[in-house]
Amino acid sequence: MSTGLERQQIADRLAQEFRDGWIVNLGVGMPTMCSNTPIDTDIIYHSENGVIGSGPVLPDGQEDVHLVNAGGQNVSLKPGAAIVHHADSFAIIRSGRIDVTVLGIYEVACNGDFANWKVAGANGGGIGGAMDLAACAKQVFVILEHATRDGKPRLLAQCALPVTARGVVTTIATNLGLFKPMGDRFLLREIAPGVSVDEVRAATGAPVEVAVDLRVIRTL
Amino acid sequence: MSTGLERQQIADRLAQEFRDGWIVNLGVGMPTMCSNTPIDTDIIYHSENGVIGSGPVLPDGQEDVHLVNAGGQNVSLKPGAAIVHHADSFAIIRSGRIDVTVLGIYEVACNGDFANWKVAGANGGGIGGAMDLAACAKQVFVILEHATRDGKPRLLAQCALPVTARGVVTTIATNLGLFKPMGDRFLLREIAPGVSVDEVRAATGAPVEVAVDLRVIRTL
Amino acid sequence: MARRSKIFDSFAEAVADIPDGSSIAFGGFAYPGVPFNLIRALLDQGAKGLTCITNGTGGAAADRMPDIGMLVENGQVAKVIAAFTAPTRASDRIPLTKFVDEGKVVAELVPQGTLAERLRAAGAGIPAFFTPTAVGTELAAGRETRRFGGREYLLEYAMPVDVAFLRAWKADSSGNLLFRRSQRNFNPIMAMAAKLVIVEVEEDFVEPGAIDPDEVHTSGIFVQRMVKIPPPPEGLWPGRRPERVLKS
Amino acid sequence: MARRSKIFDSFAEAVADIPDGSSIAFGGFAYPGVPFNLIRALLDQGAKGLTCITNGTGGAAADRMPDIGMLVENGQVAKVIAAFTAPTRASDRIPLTKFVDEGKVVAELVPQGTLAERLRAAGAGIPAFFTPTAVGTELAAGRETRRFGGREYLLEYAMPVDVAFLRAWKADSSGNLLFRRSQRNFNPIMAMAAKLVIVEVEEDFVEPGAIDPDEVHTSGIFVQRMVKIPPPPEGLWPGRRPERVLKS
Repeated sequence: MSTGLERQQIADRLAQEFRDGWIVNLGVGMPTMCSNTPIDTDIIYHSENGVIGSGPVLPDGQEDVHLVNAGGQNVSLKPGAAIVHHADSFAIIRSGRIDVTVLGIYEVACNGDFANWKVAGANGGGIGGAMDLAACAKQVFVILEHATRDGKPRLLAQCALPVTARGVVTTIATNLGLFKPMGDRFLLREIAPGVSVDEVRAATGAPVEVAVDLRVIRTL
Repeated sequence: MSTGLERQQIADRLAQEFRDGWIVNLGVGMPTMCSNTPIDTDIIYHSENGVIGSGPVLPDGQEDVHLVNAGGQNVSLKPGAAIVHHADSFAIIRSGRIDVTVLGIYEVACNGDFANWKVAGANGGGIGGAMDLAACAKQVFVILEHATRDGKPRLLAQCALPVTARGVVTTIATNLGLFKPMGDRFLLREIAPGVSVDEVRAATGAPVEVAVDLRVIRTL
Repeated sequence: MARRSKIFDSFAEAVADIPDGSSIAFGGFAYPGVPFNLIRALLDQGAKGLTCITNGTGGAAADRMPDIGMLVENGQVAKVIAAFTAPTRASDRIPLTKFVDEGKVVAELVPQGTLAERLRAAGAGIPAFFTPTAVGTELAAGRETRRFGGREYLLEYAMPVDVAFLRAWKADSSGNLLFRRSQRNFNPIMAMAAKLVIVEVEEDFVEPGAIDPDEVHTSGIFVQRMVKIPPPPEGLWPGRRPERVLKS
Repeated sequence: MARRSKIFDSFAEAVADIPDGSSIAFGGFAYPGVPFNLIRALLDQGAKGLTCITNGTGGAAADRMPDIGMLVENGQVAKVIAAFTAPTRASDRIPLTKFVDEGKVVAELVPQGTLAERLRAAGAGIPAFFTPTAVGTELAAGRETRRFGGREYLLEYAMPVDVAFLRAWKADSSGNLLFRRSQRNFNPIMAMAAKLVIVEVEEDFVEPGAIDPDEVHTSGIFVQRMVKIPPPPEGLWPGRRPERVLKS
């Protein structure tokens, strides 16, 4: 369907941005795929339901039925894990202790705004912990398909949908490349193999600046 | 020195006001003597440092060196006790779950104000948990010697010292009797054995109304 | 004098006197810690005009356990306060949507951390607080904000509730609770926020003193009623292997 | 990549780089949970112009362990924020009094519950909140109050700190902490409020995984430095029977 990277490859590229010792919160969906990436950094995964230090998702038959991550998957715990209640879990989030949150989103603007909780025309929405994470994490990474199913751009000059937080996104990973919001444009830091800069520009709803040291994403 | 009840007898009388199932917080000093009173009610003692369900003070040589009450005494725990941290301990206090707090104080006024944290001319004071308890407990009982060492009344028309909280005191126990603040006067509910109403009036700095069913305090 | 036992024989008995118009907080995140048995009892009990406080209302999954969505479908709910009032995937459908669209149920959408903190504030005697969450969004439109240290914050209010329904792992007869792993989630703070706390408990009750005071997650002073969950099929056990829940 | 160990060999090393002007929160209520060894190390280290956040400053008792009052006497303290800034008995004397009277140290008196909540707020990303405590008293004079539900509340601000000194019972090498009995007190919330958390630990360190995740009181994500307390007389052990502390 889409050109460029597969979903797991997008997550792989983003996971390589994680630095040793970081506390990382992964949202539901594509973000959790970042935990599948083999990286040699020592990451502490936090999930909004109060799990500090979760490990891989367990296979069927080996689940701990009392333990899920933010996406409801039966995860494991790494040695040194700790459990807290919901108010303490969001105390960790709001006090700025999450080094990065990775969120799956609907759209992102070059001013760093993004939207992921309410679709057009909906009566209500699904915020979950995204607004707290977006407002308070040290960095907000977003991961998404570059275009909607009917080919409309999701990297925009301004968000059309109600925003989750303003001006917070620091890194964007899509099937076409790795981007940074620069205010009035997106900076294309890395490009997916087999994709041209023109293709990226055509698929993006705001100006795209190409990094002087533009590299091709190395897939794992 | 003083007429009327001994200190333990004042505490004994107050402890008989406790009702079955109450959560009771005892302040430092005379209030803790309430826990020595043999009563057949099932009380849960809370202390501000996060101990829910403490039992009697342990004798020398049997102390648990990790466990003290608000007065720094080495207490025991009753079965069903639980420990919380300081923020949760005061969450219990501020949310109105303490049925009664018993506080040792400097002076009390017939409007229910009382003072127990700052002496005249002092630069600073010792509030501890008293302001939280006074503002938030369902009832505030105070226990004190009826007069100062140089014979001045401590039950007053208005507090002279900086108050701890306003209009909160419901019951007052002194060596001369059991009182209730009534706004512009104190109601004398019970009187200490061997003390006359005239003596009470002479020692009190506000009008004293005598209860129609005035009783003599029965000492244990 | 012995006080009345906190241990009730049935879920029906434990929820019998919940009046119409009550506000009820439901513990749980995904399925751990969700009081399925109490929800089922409340469906049978039939109280109406309820305000339900919950992370989500459920009903998107195929294998459906008793959930808030069923209370909605049963005509028992006037208002829902939740972090999810519509599905996140456009392709999902949840029962709540139809009732909100038809104006039969009011839905208040609250960010999850704000929901947790509002419950915690209610249980901590804090009537209001400021949070950075939701500033600059539609949820903050027209509401009071204030700057502290150069950053803008939104004023939020405590959310006291009449009743909390919890699910715990172990309990002693005085009401001290242990939650296992992510079962803890909202349960302890909902216990703090509620006037009446009713708990379904997975393991057999133990005597007071059997749980180390240092390990208690929710003190018995917050808990009024508890019911032991019977084995399946009579009792509701989430996940695939309740036998492991019982033994772990 | 292995990160630097959180376990330090000495108290001196653990406090060596604390700069002049730091704000430091000291755990403890009465003697349980007081970081006596870290306080002694800070007396030796000599940092000046400190702001000390503590329940009380000590110094009233005859058998004196290292306390905040000694830091005051040592000329290291600019400000004290505490629930006790003067003795409650007129007959007691505390070292702080003289320095406050002479204008050498500023003392901010805060009700104990407000102190706890301000620390908790700092650790929870809440810049300010309302509390009923101290309304109508000298401490509220001239300050912002507001009515909610017919009652008056006082606005209070978060109290973030640079450093927290804690004393814990047990710890694993990743920094997960257990406190025993009333040793817990302010320690967990000071850990949340601080940028740098230094802990003196009574028992030998255990491996990550040796403490049940459900029983952890303070997660290792809050803890940067830990030192094992040596046996007496080298290490400071409060109370009469440290041998029971080690065994219990």
